[in-house]
Amino acid sequence: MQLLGRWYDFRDLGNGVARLIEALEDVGAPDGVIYAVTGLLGAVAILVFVAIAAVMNSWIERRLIARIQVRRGPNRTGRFGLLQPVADAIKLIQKEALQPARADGLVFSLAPILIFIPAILAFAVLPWGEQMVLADLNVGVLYLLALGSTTTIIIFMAGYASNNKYALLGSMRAIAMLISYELPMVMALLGVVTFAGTMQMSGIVAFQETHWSWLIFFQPLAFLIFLLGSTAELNRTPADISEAESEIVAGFHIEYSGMKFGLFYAVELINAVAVSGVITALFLGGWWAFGLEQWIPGWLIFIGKLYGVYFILIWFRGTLPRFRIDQLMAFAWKFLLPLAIVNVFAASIEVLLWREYDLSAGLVLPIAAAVNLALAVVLIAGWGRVMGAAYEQEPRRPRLFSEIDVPLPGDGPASGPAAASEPATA
Amino acid sequence: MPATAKLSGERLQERIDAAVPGAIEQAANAWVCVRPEQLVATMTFLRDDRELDGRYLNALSGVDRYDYFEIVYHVSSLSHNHEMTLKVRADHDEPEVPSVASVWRGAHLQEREVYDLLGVSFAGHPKLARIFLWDGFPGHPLRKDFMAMPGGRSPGLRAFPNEDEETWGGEFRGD
Amino acid sequence: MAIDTEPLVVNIGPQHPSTHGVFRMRVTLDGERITDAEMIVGYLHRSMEKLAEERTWTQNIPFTDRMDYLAAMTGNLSYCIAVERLASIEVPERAQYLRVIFAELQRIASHAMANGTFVNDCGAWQTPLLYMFREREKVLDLFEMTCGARLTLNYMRIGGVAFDLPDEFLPQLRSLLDELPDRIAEYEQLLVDNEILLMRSRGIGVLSPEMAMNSSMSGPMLRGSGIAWDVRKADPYCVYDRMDFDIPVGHTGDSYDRFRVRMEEVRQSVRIIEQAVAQLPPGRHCADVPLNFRPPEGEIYSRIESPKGELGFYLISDGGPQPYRFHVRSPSLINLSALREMVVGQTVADAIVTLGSIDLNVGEMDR
Amino acid sequence: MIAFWTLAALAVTSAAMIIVVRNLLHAVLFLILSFVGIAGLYITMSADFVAVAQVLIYAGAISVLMIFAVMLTPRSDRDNAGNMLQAPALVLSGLVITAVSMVAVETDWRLADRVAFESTATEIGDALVSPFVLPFEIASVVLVVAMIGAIVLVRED
Repeated sequence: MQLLGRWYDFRDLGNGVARLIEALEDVGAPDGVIYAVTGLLGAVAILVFVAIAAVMNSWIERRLIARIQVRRGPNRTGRFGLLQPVADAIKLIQKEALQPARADGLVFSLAPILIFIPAILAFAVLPWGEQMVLADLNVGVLYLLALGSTTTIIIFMAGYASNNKYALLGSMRAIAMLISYELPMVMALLGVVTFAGTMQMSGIVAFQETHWSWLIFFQPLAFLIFLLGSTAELNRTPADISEAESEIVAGFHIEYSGMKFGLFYAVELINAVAVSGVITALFLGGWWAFGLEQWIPGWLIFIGKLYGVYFILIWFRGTLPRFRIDQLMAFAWKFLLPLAIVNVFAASIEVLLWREYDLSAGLVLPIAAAVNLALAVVLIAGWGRVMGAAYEQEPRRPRLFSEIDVPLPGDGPASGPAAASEPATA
Repeated sequence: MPATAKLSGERLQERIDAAVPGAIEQAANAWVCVRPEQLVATMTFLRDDRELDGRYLNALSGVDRYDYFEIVYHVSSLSHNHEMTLKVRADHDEPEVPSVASVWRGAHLQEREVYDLLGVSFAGHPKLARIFLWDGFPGHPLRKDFMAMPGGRSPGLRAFPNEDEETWGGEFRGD
Repeated sequence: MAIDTEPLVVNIGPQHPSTHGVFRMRVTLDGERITDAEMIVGYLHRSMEKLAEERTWTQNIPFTDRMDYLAAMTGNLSYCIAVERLASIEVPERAQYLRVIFAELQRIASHAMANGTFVNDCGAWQTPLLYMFREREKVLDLFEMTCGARLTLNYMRIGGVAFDLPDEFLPQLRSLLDELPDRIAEYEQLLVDNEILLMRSRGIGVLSPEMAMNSSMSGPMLRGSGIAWDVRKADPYCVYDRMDFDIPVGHTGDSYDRFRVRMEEVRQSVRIIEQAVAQLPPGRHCADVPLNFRPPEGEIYSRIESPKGELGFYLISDGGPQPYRFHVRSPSLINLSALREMVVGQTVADAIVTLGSIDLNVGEMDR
Repeated sequence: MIAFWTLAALAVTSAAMIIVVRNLLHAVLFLILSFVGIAGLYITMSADFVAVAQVLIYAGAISVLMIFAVMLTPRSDRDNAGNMLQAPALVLSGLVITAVSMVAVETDWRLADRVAFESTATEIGDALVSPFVLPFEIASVVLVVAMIGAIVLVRED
């Protein structure tokens, strides 16, 4: 495999761009042109991927959920129903874009457009391959969090402008949820950043490559917290309370129809991909996979892992019921946040010991991984027991009576244990 | 296995008369008719009495009897597994009976239903409004004169088509 | 220092994914908490009680299909039993057994629907509903095989049932009965200890036994509140007195208890069907009842245990070809009596769960 | 340079719109736009950490707080109606403008002659815990006190 470093080395498309920059420099193009050309090239590549992902993911998600739900899913348009997203898009474009009479017109129309911006911007810092980062920001992790928080404002815009009570409820829920989930997620990522010693996405991947391990092994608790927090940020079950179809119908986008709704729907899918990508890069080694990237292009590994995480999100959606809003808040504040803080402390101490005493990574990291795993198990189990609800103790299985038995008032509680036969199975 | 016993009207009258004298207007074999003035007192007694134990109101139905309206209460005791039928009559022109929603929460919606469909108003009901039909619907559909036709006739058939005495009971559905 | 907020009046329904039809609940909210709730029904009112007064006793059977369209069999059954009691018609033994089999099959289908939608209301995105539909579908296949219809069955007749069983019915029923206990066990494994489901439904929509009885609750609502009452045991109709089965009773009267009671009732229904199939006698499936049949003058209140609760018919005959009065005691409507007490103080999400656990059917509620 | 003028125009215009629009929620949205514009200005100064923190904290968190505040006010008060505070506000803003412009005019602005920081985040981190550790800790304590105070104020009992 002596492809490395050639422009046609498909294992790392960044090489081609590097060659292009060299060629441009040889021609004597000014810096601005080189910057613009490479930037545009990367942006177009990402947009193409995002567009394809947004279209295909609706098919993937529907098919997978259908499998989970003992159905078949879309299978009529095209082979395996692959053209279903196209048909959906055509239908949505054709539909009339209704606008409620007393909606806040401009804000109402702007929201579905604006919501695209943070969704797509998030892709800029994802490390697709060794040299394939469009904007390798020093503060990549923080940048992602900042984008996540702006999405909520746009959701609020949509909900408020619709002039609909369900939409308003949904958007207020979204905001309340953001405030709650931002903190544990930041704390969880702080642990990762402490370990990696950088906030640069490519730096974090490089750290995992150098130490021959994924960060999920060092930070299992942070991974779980971030995964659960991202379901809240993505409005997916079990935390889809801002859409909550069975309660507030569709939440903030209840009044949107036609392609405006289509945009929200597409953004939902894109966001899921973006978050999966972030989890992949931060916890699962990004494009690096224990040497496998020597044979398989790094970006394919990345996309593979990304869809692995995405599958977990779909699986959540297919199986879990929804939290109530106060339960979701309590979960964030009383469960995730303390755990995240403890996790940051543990990570800091480990890193401090490592750096201060200049211990060898081969010694520290396995111990840290073991300690953190034990910590995660103990904390989750212990804290779960402390915070566990009272109903845990209550009997769940109905009592079985062979005869009717209704006592008169004052004759004691219905049914002594003698009358009730014990259930046959546990 | 015991089926639900039906308390006879005489037995009910005996029991109720002892507690609420003069409440019973008429006692038949299967039911008693209560005077409207003492309806709530009777029903409260019925509910709280340990022997009758009418804590469960099965159904509350209204019937248009042309001359008067009849509200029928099917009350039962889940503990003793018996059933009682009580009736109260209301005047046809200005039908009003006391509400028993204070005695049984379950009467609330059923009284609204009777009010809506028969036009019997229940004095003391916490929220007497139409339930199925919209406000301003003309008339009360379950009244027998709701679809009155010229000549005092009402729709529907009074006898089967081509029916005569010979075929009555003679034409069977075979299997 | 309490913050004064504007009360928000929200209409849940009539067009809402979780109102199971066109039920409408107008709730007043303080933030997410419900301070007042009012139910508005009647969107599906077809005035069946009036229509029934214009049709003969036999012609009224299809109306009972269209009341609780998710449990048409029990609607048929209740009406036919009422008329038979009114006219003292003797029903052949085989018909009695067939009625028990079909009523219990209908209970399985209806409870599958109820539990599926309940978990759906808890936010599990369609998955349990579709699993439960799989079982319901098999029951409906059996119905279709027997009477040609799947939803509005019109199978019961005054004096028996319309058709005898087709030959392939019993083997298919056998296979369904064999797999159902496994399926129920599977669902229980998936759902009953699910932490989120417990959080969502434990302590939600609590109905005390006194309140349940005072509000004329029936069926799983009453049993979920801890009252061991079942019309099949208390006032046996058909051949239920020959069946051995248990009444599942809940502990606290919350939504979760009602869910579990329904789950357990499916298991008991399987038991009943097993016994009924084993005891099924040969013979005629319908008594000879003339088409131009007139019950004697009189009145009757007759009830059965439908999947939703006590489905009663109060029939008055004036000796004519059609009922003088045809009143339905519909459990779906009366089970809502305590709705306000159950939802006030909860959040919107809880109200939806509570509503889901009541298992109302608008067709039966509005008639 | 183009970026600077565009972003400056964006920030200033949206800041002006905050004052102009009647709908308080629109004002909040313009405020967010202004914050984003300022964040863009930070980027032109190579202060990427500050820029991202600006978006995260101001555009993300502070504005959410404001939205909550606006949504919790009764609807009738939810516009920029004129009130008796106009005159003092005018005086105050006049003073602020004077002060800021004086600083701007008087200061001897020099162009930074060194290149951008390699990684501003580490520099800021180091600065916060070594030379500025006392102000940093004091700020944290003040914030905690404010938080506890707020909780005590809104407690029901």
